[in-house]
Amino acid sequence: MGPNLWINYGEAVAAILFCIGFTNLLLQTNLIKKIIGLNIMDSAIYLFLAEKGYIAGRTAPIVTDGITSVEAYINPIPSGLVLTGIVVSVSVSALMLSLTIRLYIRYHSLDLDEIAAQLKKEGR
Amino acid sequence: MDFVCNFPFFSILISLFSGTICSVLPEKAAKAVNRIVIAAVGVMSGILLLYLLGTGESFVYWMGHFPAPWGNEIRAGILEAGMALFFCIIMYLSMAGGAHKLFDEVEESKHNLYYILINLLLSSLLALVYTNDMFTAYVFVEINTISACGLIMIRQVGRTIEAAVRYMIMSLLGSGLFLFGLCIMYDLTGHLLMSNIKESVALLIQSGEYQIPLIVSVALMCIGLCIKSALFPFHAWLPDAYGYSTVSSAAILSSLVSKGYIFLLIKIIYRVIGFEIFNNTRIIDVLFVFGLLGMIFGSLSAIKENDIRRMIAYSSVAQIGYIYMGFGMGTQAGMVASVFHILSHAATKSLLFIAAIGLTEVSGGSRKFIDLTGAGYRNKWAGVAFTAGSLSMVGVPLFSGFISKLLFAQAAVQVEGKMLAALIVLGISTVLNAIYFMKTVIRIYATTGDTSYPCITFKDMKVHAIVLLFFIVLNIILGVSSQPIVNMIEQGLAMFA
Amino acid sequence: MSKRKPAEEYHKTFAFHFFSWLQGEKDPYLGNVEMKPQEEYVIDPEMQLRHEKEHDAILDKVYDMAHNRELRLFHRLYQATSILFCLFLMALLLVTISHLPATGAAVKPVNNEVAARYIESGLEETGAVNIVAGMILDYRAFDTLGESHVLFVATITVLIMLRLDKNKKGEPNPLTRDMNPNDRIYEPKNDAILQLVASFLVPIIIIFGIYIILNGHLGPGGGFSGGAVIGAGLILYLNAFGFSKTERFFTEKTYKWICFFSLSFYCLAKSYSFYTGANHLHSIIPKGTPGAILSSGLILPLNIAVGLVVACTMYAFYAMFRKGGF
Amino acid sequence: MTVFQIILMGLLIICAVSVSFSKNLLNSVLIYMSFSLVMSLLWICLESPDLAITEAAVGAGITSVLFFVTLKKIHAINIAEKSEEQKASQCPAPEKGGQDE
Repeated sequence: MGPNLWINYGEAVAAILFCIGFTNLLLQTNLIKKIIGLNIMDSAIYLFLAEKGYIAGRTAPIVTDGITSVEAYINPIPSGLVLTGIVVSVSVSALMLSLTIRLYIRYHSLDLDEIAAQLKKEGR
Repeated sequence: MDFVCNFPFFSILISLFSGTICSVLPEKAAKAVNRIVIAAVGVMSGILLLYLLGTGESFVYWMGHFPAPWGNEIRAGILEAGMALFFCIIMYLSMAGGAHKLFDEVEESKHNLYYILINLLLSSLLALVYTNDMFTAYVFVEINTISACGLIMIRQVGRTIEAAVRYMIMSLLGSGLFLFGLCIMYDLTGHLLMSNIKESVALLIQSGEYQIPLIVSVALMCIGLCIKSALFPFHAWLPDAYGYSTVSSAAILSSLVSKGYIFLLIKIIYRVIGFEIFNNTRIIDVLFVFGLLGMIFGSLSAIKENDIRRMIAYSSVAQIGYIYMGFGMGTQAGMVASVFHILSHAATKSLLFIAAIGLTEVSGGSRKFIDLTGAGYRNKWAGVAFTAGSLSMVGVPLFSGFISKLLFAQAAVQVEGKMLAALIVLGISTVLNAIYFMKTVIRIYATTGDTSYPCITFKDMKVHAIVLLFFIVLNIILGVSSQPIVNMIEQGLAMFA
Repeated sequence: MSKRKPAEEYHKTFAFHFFSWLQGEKDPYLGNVEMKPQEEYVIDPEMQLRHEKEHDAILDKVYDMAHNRELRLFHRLYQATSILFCLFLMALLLVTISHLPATGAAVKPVNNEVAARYIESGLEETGAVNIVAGMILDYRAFDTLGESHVLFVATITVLIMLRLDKNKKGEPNPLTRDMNPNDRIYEPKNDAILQLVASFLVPIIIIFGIYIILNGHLGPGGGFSGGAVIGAGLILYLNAFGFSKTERFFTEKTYKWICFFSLSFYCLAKSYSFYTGANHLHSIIPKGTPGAILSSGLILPLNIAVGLVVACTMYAFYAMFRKGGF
Repeated sequence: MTVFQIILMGLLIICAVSVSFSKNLLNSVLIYMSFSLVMSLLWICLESPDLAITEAAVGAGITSVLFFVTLKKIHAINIAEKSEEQKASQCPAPEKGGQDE
């Protein structure tokens, strides 16, 4: 164990959330819950990244009163990266949800194992 | 700066932009645009390759008005240009070879969407090849994943949709792990550009700070990319996805999409972490073991299969095992063998998929071995091509597969400790390959076949036959004139450092 | 209800008006309501039975643990390894995190010359007061270009999955039958409360979205968040008034062309700036005075383009999910 | 401010765990919605207003709406509880319990 676990509590929470999402993605049989797990996993990574840019006692990186000194603002890079990441995660979840709808219409089930068994039965 | 230096940027932007254009075009025009774009990008990459061979130096290209640590960059060297050229050739041939099947399998009003996906896939592959920035790589990995998923599910039967869901779940696990590794790496070094990260990593290794996070970050990125490129334990989605999608999709997915991720991994090993540092970690042993397991289990599953497309798909699992075994050796020679195997496998696997569709066509559309009996006589071109591909896979001299196996064996001999395991598994795997491919070849040339199916002559399938011919020629070129290509790969890898 | 009178006459009687009011077709205050209220979704009992039978058969096959010890073993093994793997991953990440530089500290590798330059000269070099906007749309614009194409390709895949096209002979797609017919015929219920609230809220939401987009370089916000807000407003409007109203101004064609022009503009503008940057040419785009609404070079137009794409995409997602087309 | 952040993070974990264990799909989507809302508050605490706006509009808005439409399409809103009851009454189904984590 390193020295910084209690100072980095935000990252620790992010890691725990990441693992919860990961477990959901692996173990849930219901597709909708898998997708929620996926979203939680993504959010956890973004939380981790946003914590990286935070500097205590400084304000958001929007120039006020023409002050452009480094001491005034937090690091803007992680915010930008997370902004990009959120777009990616919303696109991915829309895609997954559309796949779910199609599978349900065809097989009336949300369980992948069950669908696989139906496919086997149909022999296609 | 010479005008040629703009070509990597042009090729990425043209293929991105053509995706947007295809969304408003009717199907015929979209197809034309797609072909022209792939050809144009191929030509540009070819010119770029010649230029780079002339100068012998790689260059970076600013994406914007700001220099290295602030702006975004792409970078081109011999290996990058060569890969881009090769990807374009394979993609063009696969599209041309599978075009006649596309119309049977995809809803008519959605054909132009298929071309959009192909264009965006091409742009993301090019961006993965050329990029010099880790976060850009992540964004384009996502484009690659989503468009590959689209390619799988555009043929809307139950199997492909289920395969697409499985593919997405595995891929997203991989992306998540990759992104987490990337974030840790960013926290340690404060940079996102590959060359800057490498400097910082070297400093960190020297000072001995942050050793644990560094290793964890590298491991997470590696695992993420391994999952995405279907290394052995993570291959559950692969047979359905390759076996039931349209034939062009299967050829492109198996020969390009997974190779794009592997190429990114090579870039990370060389340009982000540094080859020596990477080889001093335990990660290469893990890659080596999983590579060996994949080689054996992939082949065993392929032997059990009695569906020709799924058999070829399982064979991909084995071949990806070869590539990771090459990484696991931890020597320059192993790496060269892996890169050569990327080329050889891409050329052979797409040939096999395209030839298999020719064989199933003359067997009433069935893919079961029992129906394929004698198919080689009914469709001579496809039969010959399939035989050539099988011989290459097994590793018969004259074909590309032989050279890559030779390179792997040579590399294995140089590594103490891993030599015995690598050589034994290489031998076993070759025998297994021979069993299932030769079984198929004998089957398609058996004389007891059902004669009620129609025969197909050259006239009926000119394009298909010409594409197959090109693929065979490509294979033989890779097999016969391997020395200059190996030299080029070595030169390119040296440029990476 | 009287059956002896002819239909026209009957339509004039009080009884007709009363019953139609009772059923919710007519409102004395608002006049004729567009459609009937939504019927509750009733599953065809035969279908239900069939599905359940199939379902049970499948369940027996898949989860027939008594006769399928191998499968049970595999499930147990899978669960156990998954949980162990996740616990291992969590422990690994926690150990890693305990070794990372401290959160909130000002001196650590992340806060290096890159962030310093973005803050110190961002205003001058990009003209954007919001440093994050300046960073993602100017310094690291290639990422953002990729990001908007991620959204584009996701829409394309959703179109492939859910758009119900007529085939060559003009027959509807066979899937139309399987999709819940209730949802397609009876569009959102004409709810007076919802409509009144929506007619208040929708303009405000859309104006707020436009403000966020236009203000992207001056304050928090930008193309993506503003576009999402506008998209949410459009979805609310659709829910309140139904597809027949929205189709008057927003069809698939509108979507296609808006998306095409915005993305083309984005691509071309950024290509110009990449090309001039890499070849060390002077860019002709003026930066303007920082803080003014018309400033910061390409950032404002790019924000507008992204906002349009995102708003249309979000609405398109919803429409696709809802009825398989616009 | 630190105390507030810690409370928010605790809420995040509670939300994430209860999503995993809730039986009803509608409930889990609602919990996920509140997860996004808490997340956007947390981003205000971390001085990133851009992210807060985006998360509120996207995570709590659009994504949840898409989830709701999906649930409607698969009739999970109406019949989820019914079928759960049916299943419970028809067969004791111990194997299903093991699946539901």
